[in-house]
Amino acid sequence: MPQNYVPIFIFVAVVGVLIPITLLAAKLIRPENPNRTKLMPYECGIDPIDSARGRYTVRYYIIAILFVVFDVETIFLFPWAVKFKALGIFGLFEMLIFLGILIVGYIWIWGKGALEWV
Amino acid sequence: MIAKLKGQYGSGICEANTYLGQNYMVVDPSIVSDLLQILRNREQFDYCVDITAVHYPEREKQFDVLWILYSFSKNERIRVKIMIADGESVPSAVSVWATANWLEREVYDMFGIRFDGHPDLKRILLPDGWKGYPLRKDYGIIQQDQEWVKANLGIESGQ
Amino acid sequence: MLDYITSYLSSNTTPGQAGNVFWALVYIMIVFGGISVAVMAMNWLERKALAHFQIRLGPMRVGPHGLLQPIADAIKLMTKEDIIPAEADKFVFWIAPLIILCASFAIYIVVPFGPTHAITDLNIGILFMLGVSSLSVLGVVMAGWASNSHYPLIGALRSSAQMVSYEVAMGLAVVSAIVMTSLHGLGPYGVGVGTSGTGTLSMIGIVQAQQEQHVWFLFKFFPLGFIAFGIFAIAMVAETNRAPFDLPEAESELTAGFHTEYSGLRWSLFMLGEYAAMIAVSSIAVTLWLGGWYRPFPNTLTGDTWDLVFSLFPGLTFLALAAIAFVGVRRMPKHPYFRVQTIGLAGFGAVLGLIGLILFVPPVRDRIQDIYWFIAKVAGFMYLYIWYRATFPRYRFDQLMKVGWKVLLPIGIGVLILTAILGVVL
Amino acid sequence: MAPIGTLHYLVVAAALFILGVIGVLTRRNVVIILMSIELILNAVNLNLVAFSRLWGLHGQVFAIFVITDAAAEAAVGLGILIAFFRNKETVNVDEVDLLKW
Amino acid sequence: MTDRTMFDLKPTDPKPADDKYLSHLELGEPDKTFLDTNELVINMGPQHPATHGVLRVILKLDGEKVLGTECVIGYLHRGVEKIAENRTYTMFNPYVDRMDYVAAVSNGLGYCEAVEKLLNIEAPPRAKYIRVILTELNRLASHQLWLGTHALDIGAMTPLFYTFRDREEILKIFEKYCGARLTTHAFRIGGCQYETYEGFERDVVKFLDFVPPKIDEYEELLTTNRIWLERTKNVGVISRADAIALGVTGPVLRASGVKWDLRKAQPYAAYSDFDFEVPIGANGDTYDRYTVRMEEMRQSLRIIRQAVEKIPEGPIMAKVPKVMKPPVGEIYHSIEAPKGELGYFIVSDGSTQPYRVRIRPPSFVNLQALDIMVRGALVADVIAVIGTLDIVLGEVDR
Amino acid sequence: MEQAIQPGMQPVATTFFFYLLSGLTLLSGVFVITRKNPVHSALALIFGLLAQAGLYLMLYAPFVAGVQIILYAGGIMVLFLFVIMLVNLERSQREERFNKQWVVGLVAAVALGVLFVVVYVKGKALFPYRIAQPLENSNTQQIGVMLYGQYMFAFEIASLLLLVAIIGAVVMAKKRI
Repeated sequence: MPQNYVPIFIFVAVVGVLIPITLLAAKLIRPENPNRTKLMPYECGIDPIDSARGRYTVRYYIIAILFVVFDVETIFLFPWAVKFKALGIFGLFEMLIFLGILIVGYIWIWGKGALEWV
Repeated sequence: MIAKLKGQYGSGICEANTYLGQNYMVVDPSIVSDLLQILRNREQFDYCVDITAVHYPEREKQFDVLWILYSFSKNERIRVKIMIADGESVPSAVSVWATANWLEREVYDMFGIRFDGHPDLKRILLPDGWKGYPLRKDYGIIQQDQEWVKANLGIESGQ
Repeated sequence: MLDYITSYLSSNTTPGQAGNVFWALVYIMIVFGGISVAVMAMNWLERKALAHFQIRLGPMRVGPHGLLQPIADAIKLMTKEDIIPAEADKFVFWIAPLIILCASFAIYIVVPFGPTHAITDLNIGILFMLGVSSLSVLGVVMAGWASNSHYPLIGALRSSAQMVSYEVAMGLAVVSAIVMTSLHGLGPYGVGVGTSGTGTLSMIGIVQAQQEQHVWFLFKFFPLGFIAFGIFAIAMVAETNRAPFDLPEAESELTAGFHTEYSGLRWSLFMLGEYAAMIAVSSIAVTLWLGGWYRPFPNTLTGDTWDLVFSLFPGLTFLALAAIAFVGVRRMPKHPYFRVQTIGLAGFGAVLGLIGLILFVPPVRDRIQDIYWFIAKVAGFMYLYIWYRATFPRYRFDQLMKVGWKVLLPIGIGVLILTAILGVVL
Repeated sequence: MAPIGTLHYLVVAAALFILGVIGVLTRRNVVIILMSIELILNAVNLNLVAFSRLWGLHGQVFAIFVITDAAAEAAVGLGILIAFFRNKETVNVDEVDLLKW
Repeated sequence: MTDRTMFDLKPTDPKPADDKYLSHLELGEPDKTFLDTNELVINMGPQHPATHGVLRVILKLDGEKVLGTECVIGYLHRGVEKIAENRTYTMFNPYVDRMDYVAAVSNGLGYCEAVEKLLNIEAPPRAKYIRVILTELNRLASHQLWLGTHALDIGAMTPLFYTFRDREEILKIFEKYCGARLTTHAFRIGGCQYETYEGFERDVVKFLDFVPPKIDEYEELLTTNRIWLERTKNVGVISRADAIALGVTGPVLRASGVKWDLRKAQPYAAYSDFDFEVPIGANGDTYDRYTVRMEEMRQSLRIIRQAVEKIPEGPIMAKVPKVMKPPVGEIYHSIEAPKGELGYFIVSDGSTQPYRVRIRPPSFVNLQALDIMVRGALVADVIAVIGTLDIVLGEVDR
Repeated sequence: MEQAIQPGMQPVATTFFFYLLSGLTLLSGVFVITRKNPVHSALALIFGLLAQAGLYLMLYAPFVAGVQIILYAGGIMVLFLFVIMLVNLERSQREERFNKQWVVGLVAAVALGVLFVVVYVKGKALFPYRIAQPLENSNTQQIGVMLYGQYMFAFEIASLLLLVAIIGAVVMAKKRI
């Protein structure tokens, strides 16, 4: 393993030690006397009627999909960006075709209205 | 205008007068639905200022129900008043003026007067399930619905 | 062992590159402590600055000019009862703030405070930073889901949708900067002649590329670099959920968004994470576009005189702060009640002045240069954050999405393509 | 202890692959089945990257393609899941027994 | 925005209201079925930072989009109308201050004038001028408070502190005049209880010079701010016909393009003596309501300046009987409160206590327009619209 | 160990980290397939993915590790979490976790495992221990060259795949809009 990455693991170890200590320390000094009202979810002072989970609009999901797709696109651009001088015009065109295909998709979803919120 | 209305409804309009510079007319409950429509559409009383009621327990027809109307084009106000007995209902004006919705609910809430044709007649200021109509004269000023208070707030009523 | 420790001091690489575990640990601890202190200071400064924007005084009671307020807050939050709603998913509820906290602190692994003052220098530094910062989305979603309450859920969905949307624009802006790193040389636009043609993802490499090209990437291919920087600057505000993009925690709509149900220490972890992330993304912006740790005009204003002038800045800054503190001391009400506070402020000023004086000592002066300029640039961003908060109303969610997807994304792609074409042609 | 070689990684990858297969074959919840597929793909990636140490970077490039593929698969698969859930109010694979709805 | 033609007398469309609203009425189902639907239903309020008190709005949402709302009010109901029936006319006077507690002076003015009308007496001119000055100052204070909280709702934090700073000057004048800042109880039936204090005019003039640059300052922060424009333009639109059908009044009505202000239409107190304009809007959106109120602040300043310049000498109380027993009869009197038409309908049975006092609160009626304004909008717009309606729950619930 | 050992990074540490990370990977895999609550599964999967990124780092594949963190942990898992939030899972949580054919599935998986073991035992000798090390420092650059050279066709196809993914998902999910 290259040594450059060692600090990441040290970081993980430090976090793994520090956070439990903090949480434990806080647990020792804070009061603990829950009651029913305290443990109720916040609903602006009204008793909640139903579970809050699972009734949300699909638009959020479309946003997430678009994000993933464009994220993949960005990832593919990184190797090109560090070497694009060597890849030259040919690499540029490759990249442009790659982007172009995705831009077509982007324009399509724009026209389809998936980017509109309402 | 009054003359025209009188010509149309005859004795339906019991009284049309001015007191302290303010016009009012007392009409028969049976024609009030029509009359309000006409006032709105023909006479351009397009703004319903208020709907309210007054309770006279010693009268046979216990309630006055009032519509206070205003016309933007004439810059004029008029009060339409009907008298009804306890338990009688009044035609709703929601289809004439949308604003009547909450105003009628408040009258219902405070006096217990029902409005026929109201889309959602329920209590507005007092909580659902409250007993009694506070603005009636037989409702004491410190009176509370003790059962409701106990059931919903978990405290003894403050009396 | 001692050798192992001291040998690093004479090397000129980061502890990670030197493979020095001990110093890596020391650096990590310093960065952890430093960031925690910075977050506390930021907290105080934000409240103070915001207050002065709004013609009020801000914290004044705890310590002179409220200087001890963050400590008081920390103690308060530690001793507050920790409430986990009965309906909540305990484990996920417990782990969500930790994910956010770790994600925002992990970014600092690659932040170069100076050519050697970084925990490590990864050859995928910027990729690592993007990846780690994208992990905080998971924390947000989980916090909202675990609370099992309407407001946190809506806040979480909003927040995550917002964060992922702006991450795309952010990524494109970053790619533009990476493209610029490939353009070494001293031609007309700082490119062309003597090109090595290889870019880098390493954070230190990016800063050095700016030094080699004699230009901050902010001004590279003006206005392309500037636009890319603008995209990044907007995206980073949105990424950290700060005004005017603070919808997830829009207190007037969602009361507190995804952390509505959190209290006490757990809530403070969110705050710590948020502020740490603010500082982190600002550091990234400084690294990518503002020449990182380099002082202004390192290539034009050269020579010993200029070096000396610029090296005096850190000390002067602290002396100025000390002077402000002493002015504050003079303006303190002359009343026995305020005696302790006056002495405290004077002591604080004295400490600042002392630090300032120490910073004038030549060896310290030279060592501290990089860190000073880096922090000064980051502080500028921090001030911008506060300024935005004082000035702007809040975007609405659909407008936010519109800005992200329909404005920043096309502009980002356009800038990238133009930069690439320019880079290939020149 | 033996130094860690490619073989060690392959063993881990194989175990991960089997875990994924078990998940796909035994769970009812479609979301978890999709996650198990991700496990399988990860096992493949681990293999590819481990092999890349032997025969150059091809394996890493392939791993990137596999991740791309996983993204596309997750996007479409979960899209189908949502459409399905909206019609049938269930995410159980046992109940996906119609070819159209 | 404003033109000088006094009145907009075009008759309104005879159709009762927009179809949009009527369709809503068909939708208005009772609470139970409302919750049974598969959409997301959340409560906004009563314990919510942006509902301006204890208003509860049940929102039916599809994601971020509002499908419908239902207001639940009454959390602050104190039975003011019932109290009135058990107090003498004089004793009830302080109670009206507690309704719209940010514009207590206006409440008092309306009540006093209504009872004066019923008693058939008239306040002396000096008293009327003092009333106008104080009422307009109060309108300014109310609008400033509205602006601060409205901007805060939309996320601009700073205007709140600016407006509160400047409102403080008004409250100081009130305090010097009558000893109270919020619930002033400044007027008596028949005039004003207090003569103006020494230097009252000077204070007011000083204030008049002080505040216009401050109003410019608020506008500088907001009016041309891109985000502010995006958040307010075409948000919470209410058409002219809808506005009239829903009986909304005040700036909300005027922003929809109806040039109607009771101070002009049926002048009370001394308003007929002053020259001022009634600003109107064109689109009836949140931005128009904002500009209308901003302009109203400036017009108020104009009125106050004229009033201070022309204030006559003379007594401040009319001859009022020790024991007030108005003749049997009923009266409806309304004034233009900062929020809209504030009406008092008083029935006298000849005794010392009113037989019935009905208060027509502007906020109550305006709040009813919330639903139509936010249908199809986003959650954030609900906040903006609640803010722009300028409701005070003390008045809504009475 | 393939490379000359550099100061600070002992082979012991490599071994330790390998067993730690692969243990985490497998453990999280077990949690993924056994948890009742999909969110817990997702959480386990995230930890597994991060541990695996660590393994990639150990395999001198930093770019793949970065992609793993950004795309898998930060992208695809967000997608999973969104879906879990969008579909009401309360019912499925109360129900049986495994399907009716779980025995068959398990047997098949075990058979596969046996197959792997056989391959392992037979093919163990095939893998050399010392091999040429790809240059870790320019890993991304090398990947760039390959991706835009040798694998350009696959690369362009990938963009088509992504296009199809967008279109498919939007069409699928937008039915209602």
